[in-house]
Amino acid sequence: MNGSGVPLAAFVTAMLAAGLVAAVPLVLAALGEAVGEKSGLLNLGIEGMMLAGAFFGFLAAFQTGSAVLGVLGGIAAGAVLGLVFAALTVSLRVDQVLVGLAITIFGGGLTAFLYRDIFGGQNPSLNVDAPRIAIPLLSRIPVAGPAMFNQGVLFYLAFALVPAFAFVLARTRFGLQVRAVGEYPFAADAAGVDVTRTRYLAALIAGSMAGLAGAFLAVADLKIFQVGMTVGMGFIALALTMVGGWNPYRILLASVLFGLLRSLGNGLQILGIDVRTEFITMLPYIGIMIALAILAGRTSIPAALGIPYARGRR
Amino acid sequence: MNRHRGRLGIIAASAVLVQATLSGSILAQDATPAATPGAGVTVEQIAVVTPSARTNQGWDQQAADAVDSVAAAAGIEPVVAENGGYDDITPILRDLAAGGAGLIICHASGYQTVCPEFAAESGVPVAVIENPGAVAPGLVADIETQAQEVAYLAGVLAGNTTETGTVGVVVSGEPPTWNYMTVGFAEGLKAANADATMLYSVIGEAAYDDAAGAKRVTEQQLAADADVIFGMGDGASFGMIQAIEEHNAAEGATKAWFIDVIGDKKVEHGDVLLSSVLFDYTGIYTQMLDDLAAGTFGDIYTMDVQNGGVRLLDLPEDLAQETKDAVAEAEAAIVDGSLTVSAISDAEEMKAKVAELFPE
Amino acid sequence: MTRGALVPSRFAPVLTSLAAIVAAMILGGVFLAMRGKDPLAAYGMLFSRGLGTSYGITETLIRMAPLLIVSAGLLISLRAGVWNIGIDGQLMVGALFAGVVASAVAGQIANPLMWLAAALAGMGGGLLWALVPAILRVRWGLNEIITTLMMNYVALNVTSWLVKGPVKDPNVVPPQTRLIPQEMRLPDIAGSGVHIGLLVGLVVVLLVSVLFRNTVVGFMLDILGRNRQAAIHAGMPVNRLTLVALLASGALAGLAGANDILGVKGLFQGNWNPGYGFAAFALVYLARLHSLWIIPFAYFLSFLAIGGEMMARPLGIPTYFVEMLEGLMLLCFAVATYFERIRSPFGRAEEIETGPATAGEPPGPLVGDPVFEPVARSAGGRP
Amino acid sequence: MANPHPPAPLSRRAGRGGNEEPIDRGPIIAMRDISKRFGPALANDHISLDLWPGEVHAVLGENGAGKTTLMNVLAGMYQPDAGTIRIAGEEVQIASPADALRRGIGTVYQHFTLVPNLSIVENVVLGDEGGFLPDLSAADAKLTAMLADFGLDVSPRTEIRNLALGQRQRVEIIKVLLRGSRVLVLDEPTSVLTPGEVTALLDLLRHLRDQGVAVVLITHKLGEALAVSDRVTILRNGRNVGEFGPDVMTGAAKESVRDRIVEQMFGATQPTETRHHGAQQSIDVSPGVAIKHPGHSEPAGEESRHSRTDAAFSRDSSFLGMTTSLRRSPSRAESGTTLLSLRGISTLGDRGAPALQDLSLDLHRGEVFGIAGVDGNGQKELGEVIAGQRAVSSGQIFLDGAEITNRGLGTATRLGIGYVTDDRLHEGSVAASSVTDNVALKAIGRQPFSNGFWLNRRAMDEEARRLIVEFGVKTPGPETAIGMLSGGNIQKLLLARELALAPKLLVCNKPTTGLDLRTARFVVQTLREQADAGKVVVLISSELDELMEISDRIGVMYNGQLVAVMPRGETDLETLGNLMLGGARRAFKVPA
Repeated sequence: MNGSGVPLAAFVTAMLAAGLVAAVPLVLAALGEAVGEKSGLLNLGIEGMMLAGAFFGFLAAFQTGSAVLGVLGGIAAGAVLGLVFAALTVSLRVDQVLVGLAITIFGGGLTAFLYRDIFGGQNPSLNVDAPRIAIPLLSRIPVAGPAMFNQGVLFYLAFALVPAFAFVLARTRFGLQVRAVGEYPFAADAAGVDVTRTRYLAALIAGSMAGLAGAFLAVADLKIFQVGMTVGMGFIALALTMVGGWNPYRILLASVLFGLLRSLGNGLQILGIDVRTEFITMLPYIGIMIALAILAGRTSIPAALGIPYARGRR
Repeated sequence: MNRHRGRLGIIAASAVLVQATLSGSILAQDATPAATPGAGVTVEQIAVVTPSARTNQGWDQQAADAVDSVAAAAGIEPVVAENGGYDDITPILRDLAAGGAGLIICHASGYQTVCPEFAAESGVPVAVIENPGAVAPGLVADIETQAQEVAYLAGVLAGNTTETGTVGVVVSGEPPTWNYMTVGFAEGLKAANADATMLYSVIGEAAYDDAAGAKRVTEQQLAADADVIFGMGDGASFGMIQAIEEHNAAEGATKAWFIDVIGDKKVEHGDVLLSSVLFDYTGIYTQMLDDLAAGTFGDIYTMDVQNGGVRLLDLPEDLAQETKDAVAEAEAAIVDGSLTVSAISDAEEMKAKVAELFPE
Repeated sequence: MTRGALVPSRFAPVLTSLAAIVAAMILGGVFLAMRGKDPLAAYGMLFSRGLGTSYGITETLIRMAPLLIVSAGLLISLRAGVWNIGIDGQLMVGALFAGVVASAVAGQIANPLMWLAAALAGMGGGLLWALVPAILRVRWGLNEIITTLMMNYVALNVTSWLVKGPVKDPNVVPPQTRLIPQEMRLPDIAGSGVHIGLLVGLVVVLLVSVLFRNTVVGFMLDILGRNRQAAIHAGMPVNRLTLVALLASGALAGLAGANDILGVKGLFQGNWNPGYGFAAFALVYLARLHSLWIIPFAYFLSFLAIGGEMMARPLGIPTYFVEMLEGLMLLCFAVATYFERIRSPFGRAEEIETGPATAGEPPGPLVGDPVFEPVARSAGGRP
Repeated sequence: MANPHPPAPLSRRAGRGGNEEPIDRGPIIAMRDISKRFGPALANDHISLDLWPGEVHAVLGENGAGKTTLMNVLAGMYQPDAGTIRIAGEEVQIASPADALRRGIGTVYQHFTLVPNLSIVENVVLGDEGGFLPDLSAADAKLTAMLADFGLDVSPRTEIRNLALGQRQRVEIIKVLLRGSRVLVLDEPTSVLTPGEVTALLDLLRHLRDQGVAVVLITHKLGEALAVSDRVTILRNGRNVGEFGPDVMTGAAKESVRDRIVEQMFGATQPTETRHHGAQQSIDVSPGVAIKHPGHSEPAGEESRHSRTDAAFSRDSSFLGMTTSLRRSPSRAESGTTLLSLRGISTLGDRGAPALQDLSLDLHRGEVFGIAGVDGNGQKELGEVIAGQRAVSSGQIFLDGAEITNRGLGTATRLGIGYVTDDRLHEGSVAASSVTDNVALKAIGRQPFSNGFWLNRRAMDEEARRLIVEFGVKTPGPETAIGMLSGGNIQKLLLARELALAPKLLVCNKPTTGLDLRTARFVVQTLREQADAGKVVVLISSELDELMEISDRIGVMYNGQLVAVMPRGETDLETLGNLMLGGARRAFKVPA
């Protein structure tokens, strides 16, 4: 284990890149979750929605040979589960944690079942193009340039969506309605905001983004599907949403830190610095708990989070 | 109302208990008579329990495929019980036995306790992995794999192939099999290329399915100038291959290679696949069937380079001849016993050994 | 309004669950048919293997034990309004502790004492693992959903490290604790092939039932779960109760781990994670948070897991079908509770009393907050 | 429907001061035969109501008369089970609050409907129809002018949570007016205001009326209605029992109108308001007339039981008699010894702002200590501190000379301090639990309900049955979930629960809010009896008459301090009202 011959700049670039790419599915899923939670919906179904996005995205791309259709398929699958979540929690007012867990269990079972049933013994890779796009000039910045500006389309999209989500939440009518509905739905209702519609839309966005995150993994990043391939990323995204205090920029920061913690751990190993693997692996999870403990009480949580709204109409 | 509920619960509880007792008596009736050591048994059905899906083109698939082909050759029925997990697999074992399995292969080191116990209880012969202590005549056979031997050959191959002088090892956990192979690989690499650098990364704890994590780690190794990756990952291997394929697709990149373990992904990923460590169970499974028939079952069955149980996948045609020669030479040395590869299963000892071979 | 309408039949809640199960099985059957499988054959084999064979029954009963114990624990936390999503991690740590202690004292003390020691160690392990989220919640108001989830990942790594290093059986290759000889493990119930862990499970469920029906602590936990504010108002020690709920739940998860070690596995292996957590959630909900109903539903889910596995292989149905079915059941259950709610007079009354009233309340300072504890409460100076 | 005073003909409108409007103008809103049922309760029973532009229309009625339900129907919150609504002659379905706003109906709810974490301008544009991006700067401009008009010196970008309650209410009104509302409905708008703010609000309503807005004032306070309305509709038990048009409201002498309204509100005989301002007259409510909730059936045998409620009524068949008897009893404050002392108490409110500042108080055995104050001035917190519900940040509390500061609720309960919360639904009771469990809630760890570990279900059940009978609680049985009972019955149980613990000191926060008259009388009388038996009763109430009636001493809270403590005999309503304002200040600034 000898790291003496390692080309440092390229190595640091790769470490950065690995951390950033690892953050992509987390950012995507957490942004959607932030909108959902801002509207009062606590969605524990992200893991299942991501898996659905990964599988159906993979399936669509596999059948059509088109990465674009694959990604759209993944988004659609997540969106459908998002609507199921909304129908049960908003319209039928069933407990959100229960429905979320049900969707996670169902999504895991369904995708695994279908993958085995459709592909039998095969583990096909997608033969689709998901090229890297080097952004002129920027990609030539030493170290950080290649890490940040020589990536795939969805990578840029994920980071571009951060200010977009921040803008939507803070400035647009929809964002205003989402914030109002998640804080004090009665007031929003009385002001003429359609609480049900707003929460449905928010759930749709949360589901679509989780689906997109899954599709990123299966279609863009790995070009394969595997049973349970999200390995708990949905739950991590849920935690990061809270660590980020429902603020897209802070969610980005939290996700990137999470990704970098992992790639830093890998980097240390590669450099031959002997740290116990188990401790490196669990560091990000402990980090989340510490971050939450530090931030507790400093972020103002959507007051109506997890609480169904009933106008009292039959 | 509450009192009624209480009664209901007690009724339910007693119903369960009654059933427990009943099932005991049923079991007593249909328990399979224990096989008698020494007497020959004809096996009508050979079964294998694998921890994950048989389709991972890895550990599970090698055993499942071997069972299929051995059964086909012997004209008996193969049964593959996949996805056993590391949970209690007794229900599966019982079901297989009830289905008529005459030999059950327990294809995970995690099964090495439950299977012998089940064999003792049911009389159905089983084969376990890496538990020589459990061997019982007529009942329990143990499979030992000299994986470090073939990993040594992979190391020689890597040492001769690398142009950057940096070779990476990526693992999805640190189970004994991976550790054996890491050490073997390191020794082979050192022997073939004394100046080489070896990188070592663990994706995560039990990250066997974490293809995304595997891809990240592999990308980092490639950036650290590795051009041959020895990857032990199961499902995670696909992430490593993806990383290498993307690396090679980039302009001006030095071509990187992948050496796989346990599985043949040549058809789909021949462009980056330098070779693969193959575990070929057909030989020993056939041997087990024969031994059962002869009444001599219940031994340690070893897969090594010599008997072809472990071997490298055929090397690419256009590989330099001297590389092929070096591998062949090492193989011969192992077969004739002039070369012994260290067998180390423990993660800490493995790391110590690697550090000794590749000091700072 | 007649009295009969006010007090629904005691079977009514469970009928809702049964309806959900039937609906899910029909949907699952339709799904199988769409994939070109014969659902009748599948369900036929499920029942014939799961109920019609001795080993099917035996294994179902063996699998029931940990499910009963885990669910009883989960029930305590859910009844108290505390979300313990960390069952799996607590079970792993408990199992490891039990494995270490049992193998250390096996043969040196009488077996029953060894079992007791291991059970206590398992409970201690589970409790320890629940302690971290419990303290984070009570001290800093950190939501336990996230922390218990994170602790699952930490548990995987910590147990794996321990079993590879400090507590590994040095005589074998795989990372595992020393094996408890088969003859020292839990004995069977009167030659049934089912170890006495099942009895332990039944006793635990009965004890939990007694806890809620007959004890002050159980009464308080129930009140806490139904109306936290009222519990505070009534002077109940809500923080201590929250702690008790999480710790009891963790301890029982640990006991379930010990049960599997003592009854079935005989040792703790690295990465062993039976994943009872999700099943327990489904189970406790289907049992309508009622302790004794856990027993039949544990039997059912256990039967489904065992029978499903046995059914899938011969028919070429991926074993994941059962997992999917579990998810479907929970989804159908969610829908069923809605219909139950709108049909019950209490549901309507609740709508009148709390529906518009709650809707009309200005959002209080994080009261009833599902994610963070009401930090503002303590800042506001409430005891 | 017996309506002795039919409304003025719909086709003409009598203007104020004799100004005649054109006769072809009809009502802007015409509600006809509106019915709305909640489960067993018929909240609105064929109510008809006309609203006219340029009028303030008061809808009067006691709590539970159906006012709020009717307005929620108009606001689109509820759909009526039967009946029609016409706007400017056209029949409409008001599908949602958004729909109501589109049709020009703006509602200011009793609980404000401003989102606290949004700014004023965001709240104002919330629910606007319009493009993807709300034009905040345009709204800012409009708002700035309007805020100034309404006497609010704040930026439109101020977050709502930083505004005082009176300010928030104005923002509410601005919000609905900016949405183009021609009809402005205010539901009990004065309940959270200081008297000064009330005056200002009524001025504002007159101003809006003069601009042609149809203003609906929903209230149970007769004085306000008389002061500002052109038209009054009276609801009782979900029915429309009377209406007075502008001819009556502006023509006749106020006193005679008041009498007629009171008659409509309380029944056919000669009742007199006792629970509203300025009442010194007697009131006669015979049990036969009173207060039977529609649809609330009584279990068999209920009549035969002799409950304390019934006893209260038979003993004091007129409130005058009871009042007189109470008034006759001498003040016990001087004679009693000190039970509880507060010394220099400060504490924080729920939102972390100071709620009590350096407050000291002695409570004596045998007295009812009344606490008056406008909501939000620290009465609730003071009650909670006395009852041990809330920790103090500084100061000391002594019970019988022994310090019990911040010893926690358990200690307080054990030492005999009881507390009846004003939030009986969310804090006082557990809706899904049985009456029995709720009765046992506070003493569950003690005999006879438990030995500290094992519950004694039998004792719990017996106690529940005893209290149900003794307090005349209407419930199908002790196992019924308490959430199924009416508010009055829940309140009886909560009071019964505290009294059963035989406290030395009992704090009651607004114990009669929302109760029917009979139950309210019962509660007040019970409290007086407790004090007469040598206990201390602390009564927090917004009903000054109630305080004047049974208190031995009355303390007035303002801004977290007891600004005055007076024997009952040395004060009057006017003095109290003035003190509640914090002297003569017209304060809009209440610490948020």
